[in-house]
Amino acid sequence: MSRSRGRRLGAFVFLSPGLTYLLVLLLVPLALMMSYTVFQRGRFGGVVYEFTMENFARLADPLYVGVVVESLKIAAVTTVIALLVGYPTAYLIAQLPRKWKTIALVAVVLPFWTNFIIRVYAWVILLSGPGLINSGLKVFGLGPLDLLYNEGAIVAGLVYSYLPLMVLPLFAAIEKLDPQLREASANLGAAPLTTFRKVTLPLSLPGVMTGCLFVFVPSFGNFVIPELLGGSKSIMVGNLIRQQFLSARDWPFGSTLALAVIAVLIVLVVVQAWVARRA
Amino acid sequence: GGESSSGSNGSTVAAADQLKPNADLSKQSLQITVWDGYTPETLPQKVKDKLKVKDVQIQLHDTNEIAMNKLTAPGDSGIDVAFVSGQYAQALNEQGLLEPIHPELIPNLANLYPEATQLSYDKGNKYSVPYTWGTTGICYRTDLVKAKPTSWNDLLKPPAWAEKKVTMMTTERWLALPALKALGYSVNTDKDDEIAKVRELLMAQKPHLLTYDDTTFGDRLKSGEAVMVEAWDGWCPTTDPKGNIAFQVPKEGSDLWVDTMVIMKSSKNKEAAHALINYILDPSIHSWAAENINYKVPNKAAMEQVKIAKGSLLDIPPAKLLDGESIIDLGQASTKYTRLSSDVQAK
Amino acid sequence: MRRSKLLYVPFWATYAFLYLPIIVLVVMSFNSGDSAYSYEGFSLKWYGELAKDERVLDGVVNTLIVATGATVIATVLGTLLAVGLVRHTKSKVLEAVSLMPAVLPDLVLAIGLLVFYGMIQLTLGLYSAILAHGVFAMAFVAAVVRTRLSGADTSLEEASRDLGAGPVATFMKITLPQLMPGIVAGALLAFTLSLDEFVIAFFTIGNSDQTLPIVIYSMIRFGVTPKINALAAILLLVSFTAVIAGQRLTKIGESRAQD
Amino acid sequence: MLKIDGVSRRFGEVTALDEVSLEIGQGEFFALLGPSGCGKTTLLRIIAGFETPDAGTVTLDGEDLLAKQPNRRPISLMFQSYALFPHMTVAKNVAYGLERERLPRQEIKQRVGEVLETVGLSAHASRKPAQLSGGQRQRVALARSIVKRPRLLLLDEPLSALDKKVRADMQLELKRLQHEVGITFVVVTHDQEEAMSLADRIAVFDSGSVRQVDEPISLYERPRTPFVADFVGANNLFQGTASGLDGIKSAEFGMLAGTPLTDLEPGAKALLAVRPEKLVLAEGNATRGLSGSVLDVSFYGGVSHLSVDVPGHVKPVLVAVQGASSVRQGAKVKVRWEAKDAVIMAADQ
Amino acid sequence: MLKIDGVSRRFGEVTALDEVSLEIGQGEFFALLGPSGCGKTTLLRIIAGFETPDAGTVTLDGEDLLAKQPNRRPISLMFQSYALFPHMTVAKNVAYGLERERLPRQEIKQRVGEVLETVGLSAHASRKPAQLSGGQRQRVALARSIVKRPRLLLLDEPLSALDKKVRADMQLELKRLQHEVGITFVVVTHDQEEAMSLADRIAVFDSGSVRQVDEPISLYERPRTPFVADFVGANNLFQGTASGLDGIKSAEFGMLAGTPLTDLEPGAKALLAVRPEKLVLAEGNATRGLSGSVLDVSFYGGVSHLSVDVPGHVKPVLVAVQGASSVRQGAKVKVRWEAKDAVIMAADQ
Ligand SMILES: Nc1ncnc2c1ncn2[C@@H]1O[C@H](COP(=O)(O)OP(=O)(O)OP(=O)(O)O)[C@@H](O)[C@H]1O
Ligand SMILES: Nc1ncnc2c1ncn2[C@@H]1O[C@H](COP(=O)(O)OP(=O)(O)OP(=O)(O)O)[C@@H](O)[C@H]1O
Ligand SMILES: NCCCCNCCCN
Ligand SMILES: [Mg+2]
Ligand SMILES: [Mg+2]
Repeated sequence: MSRSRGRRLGAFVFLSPGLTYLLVLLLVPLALMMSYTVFQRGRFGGVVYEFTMENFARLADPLYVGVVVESLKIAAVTTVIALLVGYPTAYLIAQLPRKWKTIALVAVVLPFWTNFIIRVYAWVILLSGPGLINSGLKVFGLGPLDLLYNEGAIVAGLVYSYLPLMVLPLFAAIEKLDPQLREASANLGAAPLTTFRKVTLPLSLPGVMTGCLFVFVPSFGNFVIPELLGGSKSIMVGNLIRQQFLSARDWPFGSTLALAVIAVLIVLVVVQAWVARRA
Repeated sequence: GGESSSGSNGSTVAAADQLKPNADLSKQSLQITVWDGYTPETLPQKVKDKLKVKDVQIQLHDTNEIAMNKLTAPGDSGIDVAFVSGQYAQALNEQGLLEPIHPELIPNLANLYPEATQLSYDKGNKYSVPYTWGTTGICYRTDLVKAKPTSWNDLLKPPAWAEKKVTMMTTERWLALPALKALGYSVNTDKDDEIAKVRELLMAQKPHLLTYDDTTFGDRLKSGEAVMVEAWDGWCPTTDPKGNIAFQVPKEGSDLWVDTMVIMKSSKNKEAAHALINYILDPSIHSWAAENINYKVPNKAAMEQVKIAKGSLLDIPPAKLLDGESIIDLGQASTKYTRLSSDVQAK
Repeated sequence: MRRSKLLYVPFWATYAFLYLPIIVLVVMSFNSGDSAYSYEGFSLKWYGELAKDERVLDGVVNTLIVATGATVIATVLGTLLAVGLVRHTKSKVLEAVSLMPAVLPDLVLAIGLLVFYGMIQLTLGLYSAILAHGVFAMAFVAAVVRTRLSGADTSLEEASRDLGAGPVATFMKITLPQLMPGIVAGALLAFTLSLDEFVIAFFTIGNSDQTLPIVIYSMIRFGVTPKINALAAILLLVSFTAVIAGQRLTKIGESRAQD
Repeated sequence: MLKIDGVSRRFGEVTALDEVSLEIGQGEFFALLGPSGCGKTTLLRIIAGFETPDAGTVTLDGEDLLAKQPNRRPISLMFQSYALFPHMTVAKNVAYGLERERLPRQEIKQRVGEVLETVGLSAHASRKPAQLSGGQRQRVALARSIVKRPRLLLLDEPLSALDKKVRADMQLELKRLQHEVGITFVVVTHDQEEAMSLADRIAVFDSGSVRQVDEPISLYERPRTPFVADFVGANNLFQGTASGLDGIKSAEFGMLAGTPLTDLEPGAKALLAVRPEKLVLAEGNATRGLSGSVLDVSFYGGVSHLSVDVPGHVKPVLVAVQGASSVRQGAKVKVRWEAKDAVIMAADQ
Repeated sequence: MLKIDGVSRRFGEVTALDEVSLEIGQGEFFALLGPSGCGKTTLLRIIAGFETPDAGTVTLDGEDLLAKQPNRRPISLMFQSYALFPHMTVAKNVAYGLERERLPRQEIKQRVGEVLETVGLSAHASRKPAQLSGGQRQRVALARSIVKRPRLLLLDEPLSALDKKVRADMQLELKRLQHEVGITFVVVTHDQEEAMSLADRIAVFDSGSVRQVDEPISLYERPRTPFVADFVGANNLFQGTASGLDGIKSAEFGMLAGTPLTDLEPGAKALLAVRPEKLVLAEGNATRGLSGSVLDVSFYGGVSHLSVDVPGHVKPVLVAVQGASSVRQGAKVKVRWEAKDAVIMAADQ
């Protein structure tokens, strides 16, 4: 029937441009990379096209498993903090009058139009031994505190770097909520926090999920911040992959690690989709 | 090292005759990849004027490693001349990616110190030409150390006054270097038991470190955040006006690092590439690095033009430098060092 | 309904958190010393240094071209993709593919594209980097727009169809405006991410083209100098001005449209 | 003109429409009446093209409607929930359909101005829907669908949020559109007076099925089923068994006078329905009629409704009298009616 | 109990409420009546706490309401647009308010079950709002606000989407809540019969101001202003000048009989209002009354409305008669009324 023909045409028009693009520029390159997982590193780098499953066996190395677990932990903590900080912000931006809305939104990303590495260094300046915060504390005869080169600093840096990735999807989700629903909730006796928990949050859950994914994924794979703010004293999965590609020039094992990361993330995405659908 | 030179000999012979000394350079243009600030900013213009090549483009890379991935990927990277450290030049050559150097096209090779033709990763400069060289040691604050560091162990087992005021380099081979030397091993060892010992030392050191760092240790010394760091000689800010920073090569010995120039086999502008290297080896050009960025250059004629202060970093004679052991690519065994650094740095 | 004043605390705290490091880096750009680390005194010399550096200017231009190109591609294709995924398919596989670039380690995508471009013997240039950035940027736009779309009321689109608008007119006049906050948020994200991206750009851009991050990363081998801070400060100033000017212009446009 | 044939639509367990067949003529004003949730909106949405029926066909002038995209059907639907475009002003909302027809700007402007005048919203032309009251929104929705002057107008409770005055004006306007422009109307309304006074014919729905299609007066005076008798207007229903042409036999009251609309087997279960306004109230000591006592008197502006408790009858009997009633609560009365004023039908099984 | 004093609210140019003052007693059933857009919803939203008035005070039992957060007010508001929680089932929506009071689960379950039974949605308890028809949604909204049994219940057009039967049931339920539970009601409705039959008192609004507050019968029979006379029910209005206690002097018809409700200067502009059902229709050759001809007869289920063209009077005169009328269109008739059935008031300036 024509309705379903129309629907198929719609599916074609909407889906094919993006999917074609992704097929060519994502799936093909990715397939190339993934084909390396069954080959060997050349003696001096490069790839020797001899089949092996050894790369997968190497994944079981407790060193790598440990780093993955640690990375999951750090990424999770980062995500939770970014959510706690980002939600009220996104919420308030969504309530602002229209002309302020755009300004507030752009103001969230504007610091990020400088440069990642410079921003991270700014944190070094803030947190380091002779840095700004410790200088401030010194005036009051306190400190110095060991603020830098620990996991706390990594988390702070990650939250800072990826906060916009939390705020923007949250904004998009919260902005569409009908304010009357909050009014109805208040009217039925719900305190603001209850209204939030029972109405606003569940209805903005898709945004929460997207934001969490956006923060979790790059945090999990980050390598610059563990180096600069963590002092390379605890590294994350991103560092591992980077070391394999850059230091070891071991594309096969680097690709295998990447495949493992993708697998972990896909599991998380599936769980997220499942939770979102239940909500 | 023996194996690697046989590999390079093979490729040297293969392509020896194809270049024309009188090729028309105005039909060639050059793509160079180099670290930022490592060559004079005016170089492209000067090369264009002097060699009459069509165009010169500089691409910047931030580390050897990232440049390597671009240079080793399948297909033509489009790069004609690359600046990479010695062992990376070796690895590129082992993969058959480098054009053998045609000495006849680089008369200025004669300017090099004789020592500079005896570098273990490439004896006889068959595929690489050294640009700068130096060593690794301890850079420290003369006013903040209680005792002048003389041994790698001063860094590896920091005394109480240096607690959390010490940094080590993070790049794997240099991460291992102090421990290897302190234990009396070769920097190029591939023995598992030796690497295990190194791991132990580094693990024990980790809690006492401020951080791993191979870019900003100079700043840390200046600000007093660190008092003693592992450093490449050229990056130790001994020229700081306050004059309280010094460099020491520990008594156990160290390495000899060399940053080199190589020509890619895929280059379509090989005559121009040779002409470029020849031009850089001109003393008036090559001395720029020593005069401006405090790097020793392996160019006798160039160094003779430079005013060298007694006891300064530039004041290390080539013979002394060659006491240092050149780091070479270990082939399959080099991944052991990658794992070592992952292991040490993981929580 | 009156909003709790308490909510403003995390709101302003967030902005303080976002801008504190920015203030620091602007202050350090006026450092007379050569360290971005310890302030030694006021000087404008780094701005002078910056002005002399052509590579930086080229880098800024290239970065803007790449980010704009990638954002345009990502916004158009990502929005279509989001609508397609929500309205026209139930396929979980397609959904996963659309998210894939966001979860892919950048080095893997970068090297994969480098190898792929090599295979098809594509000469690298700005456009190859734009195409590459389009990949991950699209994933972000699609995800944000999908967020916006999920659970959205379809009766507006029905009303539009009913009033005689075809699918295209309905999409342009009704669906798009409804999605606009999501599209704007997604485009902002895409632009911001592309602006700052280093690894993928490094591997997929032509040798003679460099984006600002490539220039900056190569410069910081010796650590950040105030020169880079000066650059950041100028970038900020320009962005702020552009945003405020843009805001003024749209306001004027709107008030015109009202008449 | 519009022919609906055997249309069914199920939502999971719920059967919203169950083999509905209707024929609506050119220029007719057709009303759908039925309890909440009986499938009226679903039927309109199928005609407009936003639901696909599970079975059945819909044709417009013999042409298969279901094969057409919604935007190609010469039909306007006014949504029960309005579905106003929140990002457009009132004027833009109303102009939307005309702009799709690529009419000249000037004409659009003029027609929008006229229809806004008609619905009394000229002053609100440049407001956004969020800045309007409920009734104002409903009028925008109405204006938006009538301004197109489609061949077929489907209105889903178009006037439910309007006060009596505005509603009367709107009703006049709809009638005008029907007569002057010749538009065919299908209107859902729960307001029976509205249906009665506007519609040429009314279909009464229940639980997804059509129960009766008739002209207003026939529907009111000659309901065919107990459901219709009970649903349309107020009615007093008495149970009994069929007994010839002039009444039913009731267990409690003996013979009750009435007129059967269909043939009934004598002795079959039957129902007698009589309208409150057909009842005559007499003094308690009158000779004829059912005896009872007045339970309650309420005044509905213009008419008074009395409920009379008649012993033996379950529900109180409703009586309507013109003006304020002089009978007081508690009074003993007799209630009676003429055989021609009561209808007799088969009881539901 | 509820005291509203001098409350005003402006939206930009629009004055939605203009110094409104009202007092509503404990347990009273108070209705707000007024044309679309006159400020009814705005007033309810102020009482519930979702708008802040620009001026004026609102107190509940002497306590300042405006100072309280909406969730601390013992008030339930049923929103005109329902505002159902889309992510919750019907049962969850209804239970929401009770859960906020931390009632025991068992009690919540029971009360939700009861109220769903009352509104006839027991079978729909586990559906989401999107799966309901318009009228079903409205009933969920109603159930959600009445289940809390608040001290004050604000209902914004609570029954507008319901058919007559369900509406009657709901009206009974509201009355029961008023009497048995003692809840105070403020109900917005555009259905005058509903207001008349349910309310203890009615406030008539126009353009943000209260025009008259009165009991239903007084309001109907003794409107104080032309607006109220015209707005509440149908009315026939005649212009003239005040002239003593028994009528007005009309330019066209001479003396017209009527009763002034207030003192009027003789000769002042006055208006006489008489209800359609108070009019008596006589043969065209009768001695008394205004002569005219029947323009149109329409049957509104139970009552017939006739419009009679009376030369000299601008609008046709409306006459209501019980049952189907025997008078035909075009017939010559006389229209008259008793002095006691017509009210006289000052004309608007
Ligand atoms: N947010 C707003 N901005 C501007 N004007 C508004 C806004 N909300 C309401 N109004 C205007 O205020 C007036 C009163 O609105 P309100 O909703 O109180 O009317 P109402 O009496 O409830 O009408 P209805 O019976 O149509 O629902 C209307 O003219 C309306 O257009
Ligand atoms: N999407 C849906 N999923 C499940 N049931 C639905 C859905 N839409 C409608 N229904 C059910 O179908 C029946 C018919 O709904 P419809 O909206 O047609 O009723 P209606 O006659 O318009 O009622 P109202 O007068 O209350 O608007 C109702 O019982 C309703 O609950
Ligand atoms: N730019 C000078 C580099 C000196 C040291 N070279 C070794 C680099 C190791 N990453
Ligand atoms: Mg409906
Ligand atoms: Mg209202």
